[in-house]
Formats: sequence, C-alpha cells, structure tokens
Amino acid sequence: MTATHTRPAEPAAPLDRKTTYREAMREALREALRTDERVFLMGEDVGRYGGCFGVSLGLLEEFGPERIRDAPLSESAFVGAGIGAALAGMRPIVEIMTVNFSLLALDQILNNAATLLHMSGGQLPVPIVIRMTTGAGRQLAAQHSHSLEGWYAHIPGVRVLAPATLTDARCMLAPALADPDPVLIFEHGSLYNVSGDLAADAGPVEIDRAAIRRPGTDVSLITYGGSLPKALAAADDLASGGISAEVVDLRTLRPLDDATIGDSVARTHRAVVVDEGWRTGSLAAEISARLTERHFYDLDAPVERVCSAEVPIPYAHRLEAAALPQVDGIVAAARRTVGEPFPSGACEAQRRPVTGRPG
Amino acid sequence: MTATHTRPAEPAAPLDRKTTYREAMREALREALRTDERVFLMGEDVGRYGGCFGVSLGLLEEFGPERIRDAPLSESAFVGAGIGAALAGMRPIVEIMTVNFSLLALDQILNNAATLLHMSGGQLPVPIVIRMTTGAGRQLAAQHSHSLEGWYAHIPGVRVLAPATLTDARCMLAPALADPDPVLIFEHGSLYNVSGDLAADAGPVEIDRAAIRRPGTDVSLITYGGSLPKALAAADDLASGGISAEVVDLRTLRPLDDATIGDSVARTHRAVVVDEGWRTGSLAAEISARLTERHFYDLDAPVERVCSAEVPIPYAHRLEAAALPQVDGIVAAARRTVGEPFPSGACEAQRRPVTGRPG
Amino acid sequence: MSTTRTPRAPRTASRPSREAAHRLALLESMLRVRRFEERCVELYSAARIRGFMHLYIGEEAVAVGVNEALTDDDAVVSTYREHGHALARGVPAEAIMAEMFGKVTGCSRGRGGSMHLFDADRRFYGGNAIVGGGLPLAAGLALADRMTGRNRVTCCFFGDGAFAEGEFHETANLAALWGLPLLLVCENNLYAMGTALARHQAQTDLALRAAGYGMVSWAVDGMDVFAVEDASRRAAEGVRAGTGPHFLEMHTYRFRAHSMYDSDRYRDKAEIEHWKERDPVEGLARRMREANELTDKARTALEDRLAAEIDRAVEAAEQAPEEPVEDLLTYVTSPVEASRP
Amino acid sequence: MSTTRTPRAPRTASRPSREAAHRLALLESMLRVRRFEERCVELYSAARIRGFMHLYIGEEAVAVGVNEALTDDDAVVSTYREHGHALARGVPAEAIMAEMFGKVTGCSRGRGGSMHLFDADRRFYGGNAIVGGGLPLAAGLALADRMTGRNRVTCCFFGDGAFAEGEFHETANLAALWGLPLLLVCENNLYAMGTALARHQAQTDLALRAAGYGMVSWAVDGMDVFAVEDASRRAAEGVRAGTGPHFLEMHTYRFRAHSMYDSDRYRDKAEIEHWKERDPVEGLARRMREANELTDKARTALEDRLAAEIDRAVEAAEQAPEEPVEDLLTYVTSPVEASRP
Ligand SMILES: Cc1ncc(C[n+]2csc(CCOP(=O)(O)OP(=O)(O)O)c2C)c(N)n1
Ligand SMILES: Cc1ncc(C[n+]2csc(CCOP(=O)(O)OP(=O)(O)O)c2C)c(N)n1
Ligand SMILES: [Mg+2]
Ligand SMILES: [Mg+2]
Repeated sequence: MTATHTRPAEPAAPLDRKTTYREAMREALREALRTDERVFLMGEDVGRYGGCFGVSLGLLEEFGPERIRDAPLSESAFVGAGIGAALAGMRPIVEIMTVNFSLLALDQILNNAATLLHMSGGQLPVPIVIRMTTGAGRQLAAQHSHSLEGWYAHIPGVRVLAPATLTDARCMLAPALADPDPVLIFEHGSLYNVSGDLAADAGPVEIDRAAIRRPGTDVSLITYGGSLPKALAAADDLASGGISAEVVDLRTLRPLDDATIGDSVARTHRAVVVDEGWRTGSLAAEISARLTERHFYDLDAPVERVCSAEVPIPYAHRLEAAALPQVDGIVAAARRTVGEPFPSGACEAQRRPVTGRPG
Repeated sequence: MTATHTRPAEPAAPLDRKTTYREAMREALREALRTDERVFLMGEDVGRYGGCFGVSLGLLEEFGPERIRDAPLSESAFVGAGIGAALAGMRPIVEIMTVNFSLLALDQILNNAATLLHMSGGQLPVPIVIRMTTGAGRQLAAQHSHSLEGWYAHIPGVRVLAPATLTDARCMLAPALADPDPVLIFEHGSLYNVSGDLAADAGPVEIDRAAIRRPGTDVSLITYGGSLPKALAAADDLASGGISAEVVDLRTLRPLDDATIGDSVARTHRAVVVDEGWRTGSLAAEISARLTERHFYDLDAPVERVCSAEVPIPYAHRLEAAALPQVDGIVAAARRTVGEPFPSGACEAQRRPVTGRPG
Repeated sequence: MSTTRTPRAPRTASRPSREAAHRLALLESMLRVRRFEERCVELYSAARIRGFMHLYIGEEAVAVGVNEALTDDDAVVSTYREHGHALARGVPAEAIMAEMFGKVTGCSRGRGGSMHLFDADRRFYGGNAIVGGGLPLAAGLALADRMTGRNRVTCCFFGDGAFAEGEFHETANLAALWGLPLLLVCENNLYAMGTALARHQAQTDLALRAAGYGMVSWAVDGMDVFAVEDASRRAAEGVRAGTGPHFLEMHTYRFRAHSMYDSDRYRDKAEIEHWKERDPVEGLARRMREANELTDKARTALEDRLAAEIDRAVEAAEQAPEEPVEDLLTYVTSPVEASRP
Repeated sequence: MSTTRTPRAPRTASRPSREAAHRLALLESMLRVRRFEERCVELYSAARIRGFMHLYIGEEAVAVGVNEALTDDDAVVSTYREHGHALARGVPAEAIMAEMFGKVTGCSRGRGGSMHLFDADRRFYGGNAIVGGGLPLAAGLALADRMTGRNRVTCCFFGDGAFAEGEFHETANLAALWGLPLLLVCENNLYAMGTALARHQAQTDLALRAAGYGMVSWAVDGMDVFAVEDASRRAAEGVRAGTGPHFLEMHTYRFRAHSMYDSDRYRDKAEIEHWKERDPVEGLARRMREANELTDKARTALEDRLAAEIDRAVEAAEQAPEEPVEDLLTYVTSPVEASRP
C-alpha cells in the first residue's frame, strides 16, 4: 500500500434516487472503503452489530473485520489509535457511538489530533475522520442527548462538519477524508430516518461553504444539522405570515463560512441563529458576536438566538420538547427581529427558572 | 460526623497584610479544613509534594494524609470519587493539576457532577469544589497552556469561578464550599506569585457578582482571571491617552452577572471583552452576544473581543506572546471602539494565517 | 492472588421452614423483576415507555442475590440496565413505572427515564448510562464511609463491557490502594452490546484480572441465586471487616436483546437457548416445586399478586401528572435557600 | 502468564573487539544524554531554556539499551522526559537544543520545546506531555503496520505513573486483543512526580500486572544497559515474530528532581545515593576500564568530542533565527495545497 487510490476506482454503486440519510451515509462509507484501501472504519459495534444506529450494516460482510473493526469500550484508546494510524499513513474513520461518550476521548482529540501538526512544527498532519451521532429529541435523557458539536468547534486544528441533507450525508465524507487534518462529523440522530431523493449525480461537495437552503429577504435563519428541518418549517410558517426568511445551512461549523453568513445578513439585515447546543457559550453566540463585529451597521435588529434551554436534557417528552429549539420559537424570534410581536410569546418565558438559580 | 461545623470554629489565622495569591489560596484551604471536617483536599501530589504549584505546601503536616489525599494519576477516577464523596455528605475539594488534564475527567464533570441533580429530580446535589490551574504565558507549550474556563462555562449545573485578586483567592473558597452544587475554580498560573496587601478583615465575598475594578466612562474592559492585570494596565495606558476605561472583573464565569456587565456598558456604550480562551466559541463571544441582545441600542460601537489566537499555544517566547491577549491589543481594541485608530495597528494583522487555512 | 471458584452455596439442614421462606422470597423478588420487565416490553411497544430501554431478563439472580448481602445503610450504584437492581433494592415498582412514563411521581420525577432511576432514601445512586461512569462515583461513596468511620458497603454493578473502559481500571486501583469498602459486581453476560467478550477482552477471565489489583475476586455462577447470595454475603462480610474492595464476576446472560432497538443478530440462537435452560427464575421455581416448597396454587397466587402490583403501578403511572413545563429548569442547580446552609 | 525475570545478558566470548566497540558505542550514547542534559541545566539556569524541563539523568541505560533493538523503520513514542529517547533515536543534539531555545531550526520549529520533540523522518513521534497520552497513539502506529503487513515495531515509553491512567489499560487491552506489534516500555523510576510507587499503585509489580493482559512481560534491571539491550532485543524479536505486544518494566531511577521546579522533598537522600551507586553511565565506564577497554585517554577524548558536539549545538541554537511572529498560525491546519491530494 503505497499510494492513494491503488485499487482501480470501481464505478460507485449507482445511486438510488430514493434513499435515507442512513443509507446515504453508508453509501459514502462504502465508496470510501472501495476506492481507497487506506480507509478503514473503527468503533464500538460498527461490525457485527452493524453500527448502533445501523449506519454500517453490511459493511463487515463486504470489507471484512480488519477494515470494519469492532473496538472494545475504550473510547480514548481507539480514538487515539485512529490518530496513530493516521500518522502512519492510513485514513481511519473512527466512529464514536454518540457525542456523549466522546468526552472520554476528548484528551486524544484536543491534545493530540488537534495539536500534533502545530506542535511538531508541521511534521505530523493527522488525517483522521471521527464520526459521531449528536443531539436530542428521542427521549434518551441527559447522558444521551448532548449537542456538543458547537463546543467542539472551539478547537483550533479540527474541522467540524454537520451534514443536514441527504446530499451532504452522501457527499461530505470524501472531502473529509481528503482533508489532511482531523475532521469531526456530527450526524444528528433525528436525521437517520429522513428519506428523500438523492440526485443520481450527487457529486463531491465543498466543505468550506455554507449553503442557502431557501432564499429570502427579510430575515436570515442560520442553522445546521438537526435544526435545519425546523428552520425550514419555520420559514414556511413565516412565509404564510408574509415574512420572507432565508435559511442558511452552515454545513461546516469550523471554520465558519463568514462570507455566506455575512452576505445573507447584509441582504436581510436581521438574523436568527438556531442551534441545539445550550445557549450560553453556544456556536450561536459566536455567530452573533461575529455578525456584530462585521455587520454592526447592517443589522436592523439584535441577532436572536434560539438554542437549547440550559438544562441536562430531561426524559419526559414535554419537558424535552420544551428544552429544545422548536419551530414556534424560531418563528417568534424571527418575528421579533422584524418588529412583529409573536401572538403567544409564552415560549421563551417558559424557560425561566422557577426555584433554581440560573444554571 | 453529623452536622456542619461540628468543630468549634477556631479563629482563623490572623491574616498577614502582605501575602501572595498562592498563600491566600492556601490560607483559604486551611480555613476550610479547620472549620469543617467534611472538607478534604484530594488530587495528584497535593500532599507530600505540596501541590504542583506549591499551593498546598504544609497542609499534609497539619491535616494528615486522610484529608490531604494524594491520588494516583487517574483524573477520571479521583474526580468521580470526589463526586461520590460529595453525594455521601463530604465537601471534597478536588485539585486537578491543570485544566489541560481535566479533559480526562470531563465525562465525570459533565455527565455526573453537572447532571445528577437534575437527572435525579432534585435528589442528588453534588457539593464538590474542583480547583485547577489554567492559562498560558509561561512557555509550557500546547498541552500545558489551555484556557478552557470559558469552555466549561457552557455547562449547565456548574458554577465557574476565576479569582483574579488576592481577596478573591482568599475568600472565594468558602462560598464555593457552601454552594450545594459543583463549583469549578480556575486559578491562572501567572497569578500565583502575585503579591500584595490583603485586608486583615477580608471577609466572605459574593460569588454571584462581577466587580468594577476600576471605574471609567468611555469604554468597558470586561475580563477575568489572568487577563485582569493586563486590562488594568491597558486602562492606565488608555487614561494617559485621555480615554477613561472601566474595568469589569467577571469573577464568576457561570452564571454571568449580566446586571453588572450591562450597567457598565449602558454607561460607557462601548465594550471590549478580554479573554484568554481561543476566540471562536469563547466566553467573550457569549458576552458579546448577550450585549447585543440586551444592549443593542446602547452600544455605540461593535463589541470588541481580545482573545487568544486560534492556535495550540506554541513554546517559543515571541510566538506565545503573540498568541495571547496583550496590553497593546487591548488598548488598540478600546481605541477602535471610541473611533480612534491605534497608531500601529499591526497587532491583529499579525494573526492572519499565512500558509494555513483558517484553523 | 486469591481467586477461587465459588462452589454451590452450602445448604445446612436447619429449620427448613425458614429456609423455604427465604427461597420463596428470592423467587418472588426475581419474578417481580421478570414480570415487571415483561410488562415494560408491552408498554414500550405501545409507546407508553420511550427512549432507550435495556432489559435484565435472564440476569435476575444477580440483582436479587447480591441484594441479600446488603443492608438499608449500604449504597448501590448501577447502570442503564438497572430495573432489576432498583426493584431488588426496594424501589417501588410504582415509582419506577411512573419514571418510565415520564411522570412527576417517578423516582426521578420523570427526568431520568429507564436509564436513570434514582432513590436517595434507599441509597440507590442510579442509573448511569455512561458505561463505566458509575464506578468512580461508587468509589467516592465508599471513600466517604471510610473517612467517617461508617461501616457501610457500596455496591457497584457494571458489565463486562465496562471492564475495557479506563474508568474501571482507575477505580479498581484507587479502591484497592485505599482499601475502600466497595463491592464491585461485574455482570459478565458475555456481550457488550453486539460484541462478544472474547472480541473485546484480551483475557476473558475477569475475576483473575481484577485479582491483579490485589482485591479478593471470585467468579460466581450468576444464574444460581444461592451461589450469588452466598458469594455476595462472604464478599460483603470481607468488605465490612475492612479488608478493602471485593470483586465478583457474575457469569450470567441476557435472554433478550441489548436494548429495544437491537435485532440481536450477533448471537447464536443455540447459545441463547442453552442459557435459557439455566433460567434463574424457572430454575429456582422448579427446584422448589420438586422439593414440595411451591405448589401450583402458591405459584399462581404469587403470579397474581405480582400482576396486581404491576397493574397498580401501570395504573398509577397512567394517572399521574407530568412535571409542568414551567418547571423545566428546576433542579439544574439547587434552590437558592439551599445555597446558604 | 509468562512473567520471567531477565537474567544478566549472556555474554558470549566471540570477537571481543567487536563487542568492545559495541560497549563503547553504548557508553558514548549514554554519555551524550548525560552531558547534553547537564548542559541543559546550565542553560535553564541562564534562562536560555524555558518552560517545563524534565531530566533523564540516571535513566540513560533504558533509552540507549532499548534503541539497540530498534531499526530505522521502527517508531518511537515518548513522554515529556524524552531528551534521552530522542538522542538515542538519532535526533541530532543540534535540533533538540535549538528546539529548547525556541528556534526555527529546532526539531519542532520551536513550537514544542523540551516536552515536545518530534522527528518524523526518524519516526520519532514525540514528546507527549499528557501522562499516558502517547499510548493510544502508539497502538495506532502499530495497528497501521499490522493492517498493511509492514513488519515494524512501535516502541512506546511511559512512566510508572502512567500505569494508573485509564489510557494505559485501554491501550494494553486493545494491543493484546488485536495482537499489535507494540513494545511497551514502562520506565518505573519509583515515583510519579512526588508520589512513590506504593502510594499510587495497589500492586507494584507492574510486569506481573501487564502480563494479566496476556502480553509477554518482563521486569528488567534498567540500570544495566546490557540487560536492557538484551531484554529489548528479545522482546522486539517477539513483536516482529507476530506474537503481539510485549511489555518491559524497566527498574530505574531519576537522579534529579522531577522537573526544574521540583525541590525534591519527597525522597530520602539515602535512597538517591543508593541508586547513584548504580549509575548506568559510570558503572559501564568502570567495567570497561577494568576490562581495559577504556583508557583514561580514550575517555577524555570521548568527553571532549561530546563537549564539542554540545558546544556546537548550543552555538547553533544561539545563532539560529526564531520563527517570525507572522507565521504564528502556520501549521494549525495543513497548507491549502495539501488538502487537495
Ligand atoms: C462510554 C460509553 N460508550 C458506549 C456506550 C453505548 N453502550 C451502551 S451499553 C453498551 C454495552 C455495554 O456492555 P456491558 O458493559 O457488558 O453491559 P451490558 O449491556 O451487557 O449489561 C454500549 C456500548 C455508552 N453508553 N457509554
Ligand atoms: C494526565 C496528566 N496528569 C498529570 C500530569 C502532570 N504530571 C506530569 S509528569 C507527572 C508524573 C508522571 O510520572 P511517571 O509516569 O512515573 O513518569 P516520570 O515523570 O517518573 O518519568 C505528572 C503527575 C500530566 N502531565 N498529565
Ligand atoms: Mg455485557
Ligand atoms: Mg515515574
């Protein structure tokens, strides 16, 4: 194994038009494994079990246990092993079941993966891809519901991707693997079952640019990942009330595509950032700060943030729903930016603590 | 051991007027250990060695190895053990040598300490205090120079303190221990040797409020911890140029004292946030976002942030200095807010990547 | 290194009626777990219970047998597969069922769900869904007892999968080094989710490896509630006597899939059948029937009693209110009054 | 469990001149580390070197002996106490010294300093200042070799303190489970900073404990370069033969404090003196002198040569430029061209 793409690139399996996010992701993995023998997938239950969310189902049978490598419950060791393998010329895709468990591997991610290139004066790039499921909404309670992708976007040296569409699920992996530096891919758990049409020619995508998912003129709804469907629904709702919302899908959380975000806000003069992370210290805060720094005189209203309530996500359905960004909250925030009060403004007020101190 | 304060509270050692931050911290520990037998100190080398930065020197001799408890190199286990001990009625003070190693214990901090109270429906408060050294500036290179206190302030359920003065070093520990919930205390490594006068009657302090360290009228310099001395120096410099800067010491990074911050900015109409964390996703971003949300129409200029460059902190002295917030950068930012160009605006420009992509 | 295989519990022949009553109590306790979880499956299918749910069916002898060795003063730390531990500990079925319904009467006020049962009064410290995450916590509970001279045991349950986590090893070393009063109960059910023991552990004799830390360690037949009880009593006695942490490897098996999402493709049907032949609940019932300690009538009465208890739990859970949404942020931090002690 | 104590290296009596040359090479290599670090102490006092600096003095036999078993194709992962490993590996003294001066000619372009020496060409993967943090990385380097069928060894150095970190145990299990070509070299110098081995390990026989993972594990006299060389050769041979990871516990001692900040209050002076009597450098020199393999003149010549080499390194470091501040952000990510392979 000496060069990239040593195997003749077999023609990629013809893409069904109808697919799911899960299958699109699997197809991306399959393509990567087929076209580059340096690529392997490693993580807990990626093989025999087929991945805890079924993403890698069938890959063990196709590629064998060396390349679809089940790991023990040792997040730090197998993430670190991925880093080491990357240093030695492989292109590991490491799956951490969910972002909640990635805390156990954070030392390896921050102190090694993100740091080695710089600390070695440029000698040691770390071409690793680390995938994990993120987000809440399925009543999995506090220890299984974190949205920490925005938190990870604080770390210099890593790229953070959040595919929100079938196309991005299908097409972001290849450029992530081509990146010579560590890439973290966050897959929102609520997206796996999303189905739809995937263009047969869905090709390589850019991973440096945000995308306008819906053009609009009155307010920019800036979001990513599992919140994109909510923002799009909010835009529908707003449209029916005569407000034209532009929906920006960040796609890449680090580095942020300031140009696309800024251009949108320069047109609409109003922004709502929708982010499932906890509000304080959220990615939404960063975007708000940047917009203030760069577009202070463009803004006609303060940037609004619709984030998760600052609470370990509770199990009970209604409590959980109240903790997360929802369509009505996005609509209300957008209306505030254009100066229209939202009919029942109860939503945000509900989040005030009653007996607790501010968390 | 059944109640609080079972020992008769011995009169605290008379406080020297001349002391250092290190000694003030040690005095606070000594007082806590003397007045509440539920309190113990646990961490790597806190005993025989005297603490890696000498903070706990002499405490082993005074309180014995049960209460000044040397732990193996097992950050996750001894932090988790502190949490368990807190659940069982103790008041553990756990020392993690530096914030850099705390990543190994982050699962315990986020998934247990910060979460148990809520997840148990209020049954399990976790009265633990976790202390750690933070910050750069001593040429310790990437893996020993993180400033992650702002990152930790993202986590609901914990309180985050950053004592910047001798009084706070001496007096914040008692209210931290009285807090029924987890408190993280970040001590900037550059402060330990700071010496000065400590008022003999330095008493209990509030840990809910920021403090105005220097009043001013033209711009608010909002900062904390190891950056406070830099902000004060910048205020001196600005004063000599006719700009009156108010210096706000946040003291508590979570929950933020919005009232004090907001009042200051409502007076000065301009804000510079100085924060040693990496810029993207910094605490400074949160403060900027909040100011925009709450004081959009008070602000005469965009909120400025002076943060660390987005780079694993390098060893070489000049590179390290260039990576960190410095007085001249703060002065320049403040001048920008009041509309005065800084004579040599080179400082920020130097931070542009040359060959690298944005990190 | 004192690793021994626990023999079958010695059965001295005194006062048979008291012994029989004890056996009946064990059977009832195990059967409660079994029937409770069978109902949970139905309720999960009916979408009354949501989220992740992990069943203990097949492993009941472990929770029930270990609990016999614990007093009310002792503490228990558990995992996400903890219905059995909670029930054996005495957490009422009602409180658990309400929790899984997300109701305010639940043992975590509906905030925790199946994976996060808590009961501070019974010193049941959860319900931890991070594999291995409860171990350091348990060491801390034990440390507090050691420091204050309280003669109590902290019992921590965890799986074979957790043995691969650094947190296990850090905790084992800490506990052995400091001689903490900790009872480590490893439920070796041969799988960590879909990964068989030999595919996640280089050395699969877990008791032997724990002994490497200088702890007393035994491997126990976890399908035999008497063996579990006996080993647990002896281990807990050792812990109480101040000889430091003890480790029990319970050889057991889950009859169901890892969780409700798991299609259980990775196990051999024959293997599952083999273990089902060693069903701890029916095994005990059979032995008692053979010894004329359990008539069909008594069995039916027992089943009826348990069914009624579970019916009541479900009924109550259905009726109970949810936490009002306005209280979402309650318990993120303690009420303000509490912060001025 | 195959734990054996390594006997003194067998010295077959063939071709004495070649053997003597080898011994001289070992002496030179150890002496280079010793003299280099002695100079570092001076330079640290003179504030030419800054930050944290950890000396290897007393432990030289380990780095030098292990290196004899490695080829250029093999890889080395080290700690913050890595001057000796780097020098033994062949990283030029000049590149290391320049690094500690923070100069662009340093082996990490001045970005790493004493704790972060790197040399990709020599497969020297640093320089890791998180205790235990290099272990998973080393497993990954070895994994890559296993997957690609390259017959190479990855050698990972770490201390006794690291044995308490979860990362060690996770890595040991992973390596043994997957049969990775990994040589784990634990430098047991009896202290983790100020904490003596028996106060951080419940069981202090580290080789025995590593053997619990099913790895071949030996304890070795780390003050005897021949014992180290012999054990390392045999272990590396085992690794190359495909028998999976091998573990070497090197009994050694640091003669100096943990770091330049440490006042070394926690060790007995007598203990330090006792170990100094076993100085690996002077011990070898004495043996060679007694065997007439090292004349006073040769020794002086050797010392002069090393002093000159170090002088040159210091001189060059003094002269070398610093990285321009404008390049601060270089290497945070790879140059753009590299991202389009
Ligand atoms: C740190 C962590 N990693 C992964 C998971 C996902 N997960 C939940 S249970 C489980 C298997 C655990 O196996 P074991 O410890 O043997 O317990 P069992 O489920 O067999 O009772 C996994 C991988 C998790 N909850 N926490
Ligand atoms: C995870 C982590 N915890 C703590 C430290 C601080 N620290 C640096 S070296 C050291 C002692 C390590 O001892 P050992 O592994 O025996 O290596 P030695 O220094 O004796 O060579 C400690 C506690 C660290 N660098 N990383
Ligand atoms: Mg299991
Ligand atoms: Mg050591």
